[in-house]
Amino acid sequence: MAVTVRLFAAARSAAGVSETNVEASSLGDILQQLEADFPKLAEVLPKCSYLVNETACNDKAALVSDGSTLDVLPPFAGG
Amino acid sequence: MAVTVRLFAAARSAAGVSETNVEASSLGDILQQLEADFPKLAEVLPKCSYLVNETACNDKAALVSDGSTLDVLPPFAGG
Amino acid sequence: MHVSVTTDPISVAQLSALVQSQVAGAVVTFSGDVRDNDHGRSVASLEYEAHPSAQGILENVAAQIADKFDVELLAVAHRHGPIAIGESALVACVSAKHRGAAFAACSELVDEVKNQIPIWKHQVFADGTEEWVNCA
Amino acid sequence: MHVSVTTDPISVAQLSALVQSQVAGAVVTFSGDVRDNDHGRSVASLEYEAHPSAQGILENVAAQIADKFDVELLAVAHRHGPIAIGESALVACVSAKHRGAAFAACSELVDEVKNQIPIWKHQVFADGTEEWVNCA
Repeated sequence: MAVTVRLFAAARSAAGVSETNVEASSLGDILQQLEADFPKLAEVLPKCSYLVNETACNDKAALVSDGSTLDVLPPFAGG
Repeated sequence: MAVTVRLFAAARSAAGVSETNVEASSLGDILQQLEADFPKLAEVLPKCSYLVNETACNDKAALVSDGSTLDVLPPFAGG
Repeated sequence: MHVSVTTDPISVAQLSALVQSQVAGAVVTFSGDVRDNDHGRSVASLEYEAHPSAQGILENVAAQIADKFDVELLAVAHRHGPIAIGESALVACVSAKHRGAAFAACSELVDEVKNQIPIWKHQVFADGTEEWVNCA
Repeated sequence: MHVSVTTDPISVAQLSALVQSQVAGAVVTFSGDVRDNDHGRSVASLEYEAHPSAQGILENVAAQIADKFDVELLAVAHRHGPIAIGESALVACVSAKHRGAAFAACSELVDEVKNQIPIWKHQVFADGTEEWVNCA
């Protein structure tokens, strides 16, 4: 399953890219693959929340369909 | 004891004057005299607070010295 | 700390400029504006009357609030005399490092001004009747 | 109800004009301004980053507050991109018939924006170090 991953703020800074592609089928698998590709993400990902196709999804076992977009959102700091 | 009485807001409206003089020795006596001089004050005075020479005084038995100024303050409505 | 009881127009724009501070991250303002209605009745005009002690009492209230809360700067003004519908009668502005203190201080400042300031409000209604507020 | 997530400058003056109402007796405003210090460290510059969903989420938050409290009008704006020290990052303005509702609604609006809006803050300190706030 090909998933487009969009990285924001501290996650983008840690990875050094704002977008990447991952082959994996569950949210947990995607995150493992991201850490393998970008080791500095290991510090940030445990603090993040996730959107799959613009809907909140924080269950690591959730399956992600082919062609989906995953947004990696570090802790908010608005205001 | 001659006391200068200053009437504000609803008390002035009820009395029709902003200042008057009263001969009396206690706060209670002054208020009785005011009601006698200005019958319409009877409705307002029970709601008022008082300053004697710019200091709060709401004890009817308090003696008021000659030459004092009594301010009659209806309920506040600032803001 | 800016405190005034005045017959001049007052505004949030004017007072909030007096509480700007580069260390303060939060500014909360309140404006109490003259309404065209009160308890369902249409208000035609309105006038506030201030006792001569009002300025001093407003200064005391402002100092109490500045002591109680962790605020940077504080400004408060109460207008008296005739005030047109829609204009401000009371403006309070507070800056603080953190928003919690700014909201709490501004809210309590307004409450205490309303409780303590010797100012009276006279309303004339559209039907020609009138009242001294809180004294009907 | 005015809601915006924008890179343009935002101000209380601009947003409070949008909540004026002759029936509303109380206007409460909040401005969250960029500070020159954070936890005792001197801040040199600062930038906010917004997720594309930020506008929609801010609209939802504003609608929740408008439903919950007895308010007349509400305006809220969050700026992103680089913001100079002293400028506003978040402005919220609420008008209501009564001050209690205006203070409560404005305060809770700001709290909920801070909790819910997907916006991030990047600070560069005077010593050249930098951080993503809440993610250090």
